[in-house]
Amino acid sequence: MSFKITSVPIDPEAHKLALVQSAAGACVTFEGWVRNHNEGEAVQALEYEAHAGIAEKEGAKILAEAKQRFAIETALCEHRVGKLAIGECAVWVGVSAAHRGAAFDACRYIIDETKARVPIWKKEHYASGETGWVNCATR
Amino acid sequence: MSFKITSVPIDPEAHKLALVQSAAGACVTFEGWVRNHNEGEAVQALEYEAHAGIAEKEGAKILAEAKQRFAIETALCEHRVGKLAIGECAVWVGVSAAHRGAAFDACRYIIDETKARVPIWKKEHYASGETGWVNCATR
Amino acid sequence: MIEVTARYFAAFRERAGRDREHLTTNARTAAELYGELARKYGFADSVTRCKVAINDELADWNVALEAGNEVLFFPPVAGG
Amino acid sequence: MIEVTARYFAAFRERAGRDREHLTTNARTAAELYGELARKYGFADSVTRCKVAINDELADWNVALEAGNEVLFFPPVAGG
Repeated sequence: MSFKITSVPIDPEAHKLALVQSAAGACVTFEGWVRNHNEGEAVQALEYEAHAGIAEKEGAKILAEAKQRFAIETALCEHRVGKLAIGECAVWVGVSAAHRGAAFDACRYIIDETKARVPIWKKEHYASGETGWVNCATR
Repeated sequence: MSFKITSVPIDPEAHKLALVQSAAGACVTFEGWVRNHNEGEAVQALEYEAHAGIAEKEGAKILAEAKQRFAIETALCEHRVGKLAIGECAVWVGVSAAHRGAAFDACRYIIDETKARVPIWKKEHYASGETGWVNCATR
Repeated sequence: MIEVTARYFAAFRERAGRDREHLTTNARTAAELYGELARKYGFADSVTRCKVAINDELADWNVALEAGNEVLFFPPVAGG
Repeated sequence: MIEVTARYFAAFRERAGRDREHLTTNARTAAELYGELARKYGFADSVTRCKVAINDELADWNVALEAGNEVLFFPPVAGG
Protein backbone atom coordinates (compact mmCIF):
# COMPACT_ATOMS: atom_id res chain seq x y z
CA MET A 1 0.00 0.00 0.00
CA SER A 2 1.31 3.46 -0.82
CA PHE A 3 0.08 7.05 -1.01
CA LYS A 4 2.24 9.34 -3.13
CA ILE A 5 2.30 12.97 -4.15
CA THR A 6 3.75 13.37 -7.65
CA SER A 7 4.55 16.22 -9.98
CA VAL A 8 4.64 14.06 -13.12
CA PRO A 9 1.65 12.59 -15.00
CA ILE A 10 -0.03 9.65 -13.27
CA ASP A 11 0.24 6.25 -15.02
CA PRO A 12 -2.91 4.30 -14.10
CA GLU A 13 -1.89 1.09 -15.86
CA ALA A 14 1.40 0.86 -13.99
CA HIS A 15 -0.40 1.34 -10.68
CA LYS A 16 -3.04 -1.21 -11.53
CA LEU A 17 -0.38 -3.84 -12.15
CA ALA A 18 0.77 -3.29 -8.58
CA LEU A 19 -2.73 -4.23 -7.36
CA VAL A 20 -2.81 -7.60 -9.09
CA GLN A 21 -2.80 -10.51 -6.67
CA SER A 22 -3.98 -14.00 -7.49
CA ALA A 23 -6.52 -13.94 -4.65
CA ALA A 24 -8.06 -10.70 -5.94
CA GLY A 25 -11.28 -11.05 -7.92
CA ALA A 26 -12.26 -7.38 -7.99
CA CYS A 27 -10.48 -4.14 -8.75
CA VAL A 28 -12.12 -0.74 -8.38
CA THR A 29 -10.37 2.45 -9.44
CA PHE A 30 -11.25 6.10 -9.10
CA GLU A 31 -9.72 8.85 -11.23
CA GLY A 32 -10.29 12.53 -10.61
CA TRP A 33 -10.04 14.48 -13.87
CA VAL A 34 -9.77 18.22 -14.33
CA ARG A 35 -13.28 19.36 -15.30
CA ASN A 36 -13.99 22.22 -17.68
CA HIS A 37 -16.34 23.87 -15.19
CA ASN A 38 -16.97 24.29 -11.48
CA GLU A 39 -20.07 25.80 -9.93
CA GLY A 40 -21.02 27.44 -13.20
CA GLU A 41 -17.63 28.95 -14.10
CA ALA A 42 -15.61 27.83 -17.12
CA VAL A 43 -12.29 26.40 -15.92
CA GLN A 44 -9.20 26.36 -18.18
CA ALA A 45 -6.66 24.73 -15.90
CA LEU A 46 -6.09 23.73 -12.29
CA GLU A 47 -3.10 24.10 -10.07
CA TYR A 48 -2.63 21.69 -7.19
CA GLU A 49 -0.44 22.37 -4.19
CA ALA A 50 0.32 20.00 -1.33
CA HIS A 51 2.46 19.66 1.75
CA ALA A 52 3.92 16.45 0.38
CA GLY A 53 5.38 15.12 3.64
CA ILE A 54 2.24 15.53 5.71
CA ALA A 55 0.00 14.55 2.77
CA GLU A 56 1.81 11.23 2.31
CA LYS A 57 1.76 10.53 6.05
CA GLU A 58 -1.96 11.28 6.36
CA GLY A 59 -2.64 9.39 3.13
CA ALA A 60 -0.83 6.29 4.42
CA LYS A 61 -3.04 6.45 7.53
CA ILE A 62 -6.15 6.52 5.34
CA LEU A 63 -4.99 3.45 3.37
CA ALA A 64 -4.30 1.60 6.63
CA GLU A 65 -7.79 2.50 7.90
CA ALA A 66 -9.32 1.21 4.65
CA LYS A 67 -7.39 -2.05 4.96
CA GLN A 68 -8.66 -2.47 8.52
CA ARG A 69 -12.30 -1.61 7.78
CA PHE A 70 -12.79 -3.51 4.52
CA ALA A 71 -11.73 -6.99 3.33
CA ILE A 72 -9.31 -5.77 0.68
CA GLU A 73 -6.05 -7.15 -0.68
CA THR A 74 -4.27 -3.85 -1.24
CA ALA A 75 -4.80 -0.19 -2.17
CA LEU A 76 -2.81 2.60 -3.78
CA CYS A 77 -3.31 6.32 -4.20
CA GLU A 78 -1.36 8.90 -6.14
CA HIS A 79 -2.14 12.63 -6.23
CA ARG A 80 -0.66 15.01 -8.73
CA VAL A 81 0.55 18.54 -7.93
CA GLY A 82 1.39 21.46 -10.21
CA LYS A 83 -0.56 22.89 -13.13
CA LEU A 84 -2.92 20.51 -14.95
CA ALA A 85 -4.93 20.95 -18.16
CA ILE A 86 -8.58 19.95 -18.69
CA GLY A 87 -8.92 16.17 -18.80
CA GLU A 88 -5.67 15.40 -16.99
CA CYS A 89 -5.75 12.98 -14.09
CA ALA A 90 -5.33 14.74 -10.75
CA VAL A 91 -5.77 11.76 -8.46
CA TRP A 92 -5.86 8.00 -8.89
CA VAL A 93 -7.10 5.48 -6.31
CA GLY A 94 -7.04 1.73 -6.90
CA VAL A 95 -8.19 -1.11 -4.66
CA SER A 96 -8.12 -4.87 -5.16
CA ALA A 97 -10.15 -7.34 -3.10
CA ALA A 98 -11.50 -10.87 -3.23
CA HIS A 99 -15.04 -9.51 -3.66
CA ARG A 100 -16.39 -6.37 -5.25
CA GLY A 101 -18.34 -4.93 -2.30
CA ALA A 102 -15.20 -4.35 -0.27
CA ALA A 103 -13.34 -2.93 -3.27
CA PHE A 104 -16.08 -0.36 -3.98
CA ASP A 105 -16.46 0.62 -0.33
CA ALA A 106 -12.73 0.97 0.30
CA CYS A 107 -12.11 2.97 -2.90
CA ARG A 108 -14.85 5.40 -1.96
CA TYR A 109 -13.59 5.66 1.61
CA ILE A 110 -10.07 6.47 0.43
CA ILE A 111 -11.08 9.24 -1.97
CA ASP A 112 -13.62 10.73 0.46
CA GLU A 113 -11.11 10.82 3.33
CA THR A 114 -8.34 12.11 1.05
CA LYS A 115 -10.50 15.01 -0.06
CA ALA A 116 -11.46 15.79 3.54
CA ARG A 117 -8.17 15.32 5.38
CA VAL A 118 -5.09 15.43 3.17
CA PRO A 119 -3.35 18.82 2.85
CA ILE A 120 -3.84 19.39 -0.88
CA TRP A 121 -5.35 22.53 -2.36
CA LYS A 122 -6.53 23.49 -5.78
CA LYS A 123 -6.60 26.81 -7.55
CA GLU A 124 -8.80 27.20 -10.57
CA HIS A 125 -7.80 29.29 -13.57
CA TYR A 126 -10.95 30.64 -15.19
CA ALA A 127 -11.58 31.61 -18.80
CA SER A 128 -11.91 35.20 -17.54
CA GLY A 129 -8.25 35.22 -16.44
CA GLU A 130 -9.26 35.21 -12.76
CA THR A 131 -8.11 32.51 -10.37
CA GLY A 132 -9.73 31.13 -7.25
CA TRP A 133 -8.86 28.67 -4.50
CA VAL A 134 -11.56 26.05 -4.32
CA ASN A 135 -13.56 25.62 -1.14
CA CYS A 136 -11.95 28.53 0.68
CA ALA A 137 -13.45 31.61 2.32
CA THR A 138 -10.36 33.82 2.43
CA ARG A 139 -11.26 36.11 -0.42
CA MET B 1 -22.66 3.87 -24.15
CA SER B 2 -22.04 0.28 -25.16
CA PHE B 3 -22.16 -3.22 -23.67
CA LYS B 4 -20.10 -5.80 -25.55
CA ILE B 5 -19.36 -9.50 -25.30
CA THR B 6 -15.84 -10.25 -26.53
CA SER B 7 -13.69 -13.32 -27.01
CA VAL B 8 -10.39 -11.38 -27.07
CA PRO B 9 -8.57 -9.84 -24.08
CA ILE B 10 -10.15 -6.65 -22.71
CA ASP B 11 -8.14 -3.43 -23.14
CA PRO B 12 -9.09 -1.18 -20.18
CA GLU B 13 -7.04 1.81 -21.33
CA ALA B 14 -8.72 1.93 -24.74
CA HIS B 15 -12.14 1.81 -23.08
CA LYS B 16 -11.23 4.49 -20.57
CA LEU B 17 -10.29 6.88 -23.38
CA ALA B 18 -13.83 6.50 -24.69
CA LEU B 19 -15.14 7.78 -21.33
CA VAL B 20 -13.17 11.02 -21.37
CA GLN B 21 -15.36 14.07 -21.74
CA SER B 22 -14.36 17.58 -20.78
CA ALA B 23 -17.31 17.90 -18.38
CA ALA B 24 -16.33 14.72 -16.54
CA GLY B 25 -14.48 15.15 -13.26
CA ALA B 26 -14.75 11.58 -12.02
CA CYS B 27 -14.15 8.17 -13.53
CA VAL B 28 -14.84 4.93 -11.67
CA THR B 29 -13.94 1.56 -13.13
CA PHE B 30 -14.58 -1.99 -12.02
CA GLU B 31 -12.60 -4.99 -13.22
CA GLY B 32 -13.51 -8.56 -12.43
CA TRP B 33 -10.41 -10.76 -12.37
CA VAL B 34 -10.21 -14.54 -12.35
CA ARG B 35 -9.49 -15.48 -8.71
CA ASN B 36 -7.38 -18.45 -7.69
CA HIS B 37 -10.09 -19.73 -5.36
CA ASN B 38 -13.85 -19.87 -4.92
CA GLU B 39 -15.68 -21.03 -1.82
CA GLY B 40 -12.60 -22.83 -0.57
CA GLU B 41 -11.63 -24.64 -3.79
CA ALA B 42 -8.43 -23.88 -5.71
CA VAL B 43 -9.35 -22.61 -9.18
CA GLN B 44 -6.96 -22.97 -12.14
CA ALA B 45 -8.98 -21.37 -14.91
CA LEU B 46 -12.46 -20.17 -15.75
CA GLU B 47 -14.56 -20.61 -18.83
CA TYR B 48 -17.24 -18.04 -19.62
CA GLU B 49 -20.14 -18.67 -21.92
CA ALA B 50 -22.79 -16.15 -23.01
CA HIS B 51 -25.70 -15.77 -25.33
CA ALA B 52 -24.05 -12.76 -26.94
CA GLY B 53 -27.10 -11.30 -28.65
CA ILE B 54 -29.36 -11.34 -25.61
CA ALA B 55 -26.48 -10.40 -23.30
CA GLU B 56 -25.69 -7.27 -25.31
CA LYS B 57 -29.37 -6.31 -25.51
CA GLU B 58 -29.91 -6.77 -21.76
CA GLY B 59 -26.59 -5.03 -21.03
CA ALA B 60 -27.56 -2.00 -23.13
CA LYS B 61 -30.77 -1.78 -21.08
CA ILE B 62 -28.75 -1.78 -17.86
CA LEU B 63 -26.52 1.05 -19.13
CA ALA B 64 -29.59 3.08 -20.13
CA GLU B 65 -31.09 2.54 -16.66
CA ALA B 66 -27.83 3.70 -15.04
CA LYS B 67 -27.81 6.83 -17.20
CA GLN B 68 -31.38 7.59 -16.18
CA ARG B 69 -30.88 6.96 -12.45
CA PHE B 70 -27.52 8.64 -11.91
CA ALA B 71 -26.03 11.93 -13.14
CA ILE B 72 -23.36 10.35 -15.33
CA GLU B 73 -21.74 11.39 -18.59
CA THR B 74 -21.33 7.94 -20.09
CA ALA B 75 -20.71 4.27 -19.27
CA LEU B 76 -19.22 1.23 -20.96
CA CYS B 77 -19.10 -2.46 -20.17
CA GLU B 78 -17.27 -5.32 -21.83
CA HIS B 79 -17.49 -8.98 -20.78
CA ARG B 80 -15.08 -11.63 -21.95
CA VAL B 81 -16.09 -15.17 -22.96
CA GLY B 82 -13.98 -18.29 -23.48
CA LYS B 83 -11.29 -19.79 -21.26
CA LEU B 84 -9.43 -17.36 -18.97
CA ALA B 85 -6.38 -17.89 -16.78
CA ILE B 86 -5.93 -16.66 -13.18
CA GLY B 87 -5.55 -12.89 -13.11
CA GLU B 88 -7.14 -12.22 -16.49
CA CYS B 89 -9.86 -9.61 -16.73
CA ALA B 90 -13.31 -11.17 -17.22
CA VAL B 91 -15.38 -7.99 -17.10
CA TRP B 92 -14.70 -4.27 -17.27
CA VAL B 93 -17.12 -1.48 -16.35
CA GLY B 94 -16.25 2.20 -16.63
CA VAL B 95 -18.33 5.27 -15.82
CA SER B 96 -17.55 8.98 -16.13
CA ALA B 97 -19.52 11.73 -14.39
CA ALA B 98 -19.19 15.33 -13.29
CA HIS B 99 -19.03 14.21 -9.64
CA ARG B 100 -17.75 11.07 -7.99
CA GLY B 101 -20.89 10.00 -6.11
CA ALA B 102 -22.82 9.33 -9.31
CA ALA B 103 -19.83 7.57 -10.89
CA PHE B 104 -19.45 5.16 -7.94
CA ASP B 105 -23.19 4.46 -7.69
CA ALA B 106 -23.65 3.89 -11.42
CA CYS B 107 -20.59 1.63 -11.71
CA ARG B 108 -21.83 -0.51 -8.87
CA TYR B 109 -25.35 -0.61 -10.30
CA ILE B 110 -24.05 -1.77 -13.69
CA ILE B 111 -21.93 -4.62 -12.36
CA ASP B 112 -24.59 -5.75 -9.85
CA GLU B 113 -27.32 -5.83 -12.51
CA THR B 114 -25.00 -7.47 -15.04
CA LYS B 115 -24.23 -10.29 -12.63
CA ALA B 116 -27.92 -10.73 -11.83
CA ARG B 117 -29.55 -10.38 -15.25
CA VAL B 118 -27.20 -10.89 -18.18
CA PRO B 119 -27.04 -14.42 -19.65
CA ILE B 120 -23.40 -15.21 -18.92
CA TRP B 121 -22.23 -18.33 -17.10
CA LYS B 122 -18.95 -19.44 -15.67
CA LYS B 123 -17.46 -22.88 -15.30
CA GLU B 124 -14.59 -23.31 -12.91
CA HIS B 125 -11.70 -25.65 -13.59
CA TYR B 126 -10.34 -26.89 -10.27
CA ALA B 127 -6.85 -28.06 -9.38
CA SER B 128 -8.40 -31.52 -8.84
CA GLY B 129 -9.31 -31.73 -12.55
CA GLU B 130 -13.02 -31.40 -11.77
CA THR B 131 -15.12 -28.64 -13.24
CA GLY B 132 -18.22 -26.92 -11.91
CA TRP B 133 -20.74 -24.35 -13.08
CA VAL B 134 -20.86 -21.53 -10.58
CA ASN B 135 -24.13 -20.76 -8.82
CA CYS B 136 -26.05 -23.65 -10.33
CA ALA B 137 -28.01 -26.50 -8.74
CA THR B 138 -28.11 -28.92 -11.68
CA ARG B 139 -25.50 -31.35 -10.48
CA MET C 1 -49.47 -30.94 -29.25
CA ILE C 2 -47.06 -28.46 -30.83
CA GLU C 3 -43.55 -28.71 -32.17
CA VAL C 4 -40.85 -26.43 -30.73
CA THR C 5 -37.09 -26.32 -30.58
CA ALA C 6 -35.46 -26.31 -27.14
CA ARG C 7 -31.96 -24.87 -26.70
CA TYR C 8 -29.84 -25.52 -23.62
CA PHE C 9 -27.09 -23.31 -22.26
CA ALA C 10 -24.17 -23.86 -19.87
CA ALA C 11 -25.06 -26.35 -17.12
CA PHE C 12 -28.37 -27.23 -18.81
CA ARG C 13 -26.50 -28.17 -21.98
CA GLU C 14 -24.09 -30.41 -20.09
CA ARG C 15 -26.87 -32.02 -18.13
CA ALA C 16 -29.02 -32.63 -21.22
CA GLY C 17 -26.01 -33.82 -23.22
CA ARG C 18 -27.02 -31.69 -26.20
CA ASP C 19 -27.35 -28.04 -27.10
CA ARG C 20 -30.72 -28.25 -28.89
CA GLU C 21 -33.48 -30.65 -29.82
CA HIS C 22 -36.85 -30.68 -31.53
CA LEU C 23 -39.71 -31.58 -29.23
CA THR C 24 -43.38 -32.35 -29.55
CA THR C 25 -45.04 -31.19 -26.38
CA ASN C 26 -48.33 -30.67 -24.56
CA ALA C 27 -46.81 -27.78 -22.61
CA ARG C 28 -48.74 -24.56 -23.04
CA THR C 29 -46.13 -22.27 -21.52
CA ALA C 30 -42.35 -22.04 -21.26
CA ALA C 31 -42.65 -22.90 -17.56
CA GLU C 32 -44.59 -26.07 -18.31
CA LEU C 33 -42.02 -27.07 -20.93
CA TYR C 34 -39.24 -26.48 -18.39
CA GLY C 35 -41.11 -28.73 -15.97
CA GLU C 36 -41.16 -31.55 -18.53
CA LEU C 37 -37.48 -31.13 -19.30
CA ALA C 38 -36.53 -30.88 -15.63
CA ARG C 39 -38.10 -34.30 -15.06
CA LYS C 40 -36.42 -35.73 -18.19
CA TYR C 41 -32.92 -34.41 -17.48
CA GLY C 42 -32.95 -33.74 -13.73
CA PHE C 43 -32.63 -29.97 -13.94
CA ALA C 44 -32.82 -28.90 -10.27
CA ASP C 45 -33.06 -25.11 -10.54
CA SER C 46 -36.36 -23.39 -9.83
CA VAL C 47 -37.66 -21.30 -12.74
CA THR C 48 -37.52 -18.27 -10.46
CA ARG C 49 -33.70 -18.46 -10.62
CA CYS C 50 -33.55 -19.22 -14.35
CA LYS C 51 -34.47 -17.26 -17.46
CA VAL C 52 -36.11 -18.16 -20.71
CA ALA C 53 -35.91 -16.56 -24.13
CA ILE C 54 -38.19 -17.18 -27.07
CA ASN C 55 -36.78 -16.56 -30.54
CA ASP C 56 -33.80 -14.66 -29.10
CA GLU C 57 -35.79 -12.29 -26.83
CA LEU C 58 -36.03 -12.72 -23.06
CA ALA C 59 -39.58 -13.80 -22.28
CA ASP C 60 -41.93 -14.35 -19.39
CA TRP C 61 -42.13 -17.95 -18.15
CA ASN C 62 -45.91 -17.80 -18.49
CA VAL C 63 -46.08 -16.67 -22.09
CA ALA C 64 -48.03 -19.10 -24.34
CA LEU C 65 -45.84 -21.28 -26.57
CA GLU C 66 -46.54 -21.28 -30.28
CA ALA C 67 -45.69 -23.89 -32.90
CA GLY C 68 -42.19 -23.35 -34.26
CA ASN C 69 -40.94 -21.35 -31.27
CA GLU C 70 -37.28 -21.66 -30.41
CA VAL C 71 -37.18 -21.79 -26.60
CA LEU C 72 -33.83 -20.98 -24.92
CA PHE C 73 -33.26 -22.24 -21.39
CA PHE C 74 -30.79 -20.23 -19.29
CA PRO C 75 -29.58 -21.58 -15.94
CA PRO C 76 -28.86 -19.08 -13.13
CA VAL C 77 -26.45 -16.45 -14.46
CA ALA C 78 -23.03 -15.86 -12.94
CA GLY C 79 -21.16 -13.26 -14.95
CA GLY C 80 -18.24 -11.18 -13.75
CA MET D 1 6.23 36.11 24.61
CA ILE D 2 7.75 33.37 22.46
CA GLU D 3 9.29 33.30 19.03
CA VAL D 4 7.84 30.96 16.41
CA THR D 5 7.87 30.59 12.65
CA ALA D 6 4.55 30.71 10.83
CA ARG D 7 4.18 29.06 7.42
CA TYR D 8 1.27 29.75 5.09
CA PHE D 9 -0.12 27.45 2.41
CA ALA D 10 -2.30 27.96 -0.66
CA ALA D 11 -4.93 30.68 -0.10
CA PHE D 12 -3.32 31.68 3.23
CA ARG D 13 0.00 32.26 1.47
CA GLU D 14 -1.60 34.42 -1.19
CA ARG D 15 -3.58 36.37 1.36
CA ALA D 16 -0.56 36.92 3.62
CA GLY D 17 1.68 37.75 0.66
CA ARG D 18 4.45 35.52 2.01
CA ASP D 19 5.05 31.84 2.63
CA ARG D 20 6.66 32.17 6.06
CA GLU D 21 7.62 34.70 8.73
CA HIS D 22 9.15 34.84 12.19
CA LEU D 23 6.77 36.11 14.84
CA THR D 24 6.96 37.11 18.47
CA THR D 25 3.62 36.29 20.00
CA ASN D 26 1.61 36.12 23.21
CA ALA D 27 -0.46 33.29 21.76
CA ARG D 28 -0.36 30.19 23.96
CA THR D 29 -1.92 27.84 21.42
CA ALA D 30 -2.00 27.38 17.66
CA ALA D 31 -5.63 28.49 17.69
CA GLU D 32 -4.74 31.74 19.45
CA LEU D 33 -1.93 32.38 16.97
CA TYR D 34 -4.36 31.75 14.10
CA GLY D 35 -6.71 34.31 15.65
CA GLU D 36 -3.94 36.93 15.66
CA LEU D 37 -3.02 36.17 12.06
CA ALA D 38 -6.64 36.11 10.93
CA ARG D 39 -7.03 39.69 12.23
CA LYS D 40 -3.74 40.77 10.63
CA TYR D 41 -4.36 39.23 7.18
CA GLY D 42 -8.12 38.86 7.03
CA PHE D 43 -8.19 35.03 7.00
CA ALA D 44 -11.92 34.28 7.07
CA ASP D 45 -11.95 30.49 7.57
CA SER D 46 -12.98 29.07 10.93
CA VAL D 47 -10.30 26.88 12.55
CA THR D 48 -12.78 24.01 12.47
CA ARG D 49 -12.40 23.93 8.67
CA CYS D 50 -8.62 24.41 8.70
CA LYS D 51 -5.71 22.31 9.92
CA VAL D 52 -2.49 23.09 11.68
CA ALA D 53 0.81 21.26 11.79
CA ILE D 54 3.67 21.83 14.19
CA ASN D 55 7.14 20.87 13.03
CA ASP D 56 5.72 18.88 10.10
CA GLU D 57 3.20 16.83 12.11
CA LEU D 58 -0.53 17.54 12.10
CA ALA D 59 -1.43 18.92 15.54
CA ASP D 60 -4.41 19.81 17.66
CA TRP D 61 -5.37 23.49 17.53
CA ASN D 62 -5.26 23.59 21.34
CA VAL D 63 -1.77 22.22 21.80
CA ALA D 64 0.55 24.64 23.69
CA LEU D 65 3.05 26.48 21.50
CA GLU D 66 6.71 26.27 22.40
CA ALA D 67 9.53 28.62 21.52
CA GLY D 68 11.06 27.71 18.17
CA ASN D 69 8.00 25.88 16.88
CA GLU D 70 7.35 25.99 13.17
CA VAL D 71 3.57 26.38 12.84
CA LEU D 72 2.02 25.46 9.47
CA PHE D 73 -1.38 26.90 8.61
CA PHE D 74 -3.48 24.88 6.16
CA PRO D 75 -6.66 26.37 4.67
CA PRO D 76 -9.59 24.01 3.96
CA VAL D 77 -8.35 21.16 1.81
CA ALA D 78 -9.73 20.44 -1.64
CA GLY D 79 -7.81 17.58 -3.22
CA GLY D 80 -9.00 15.37 -6.03
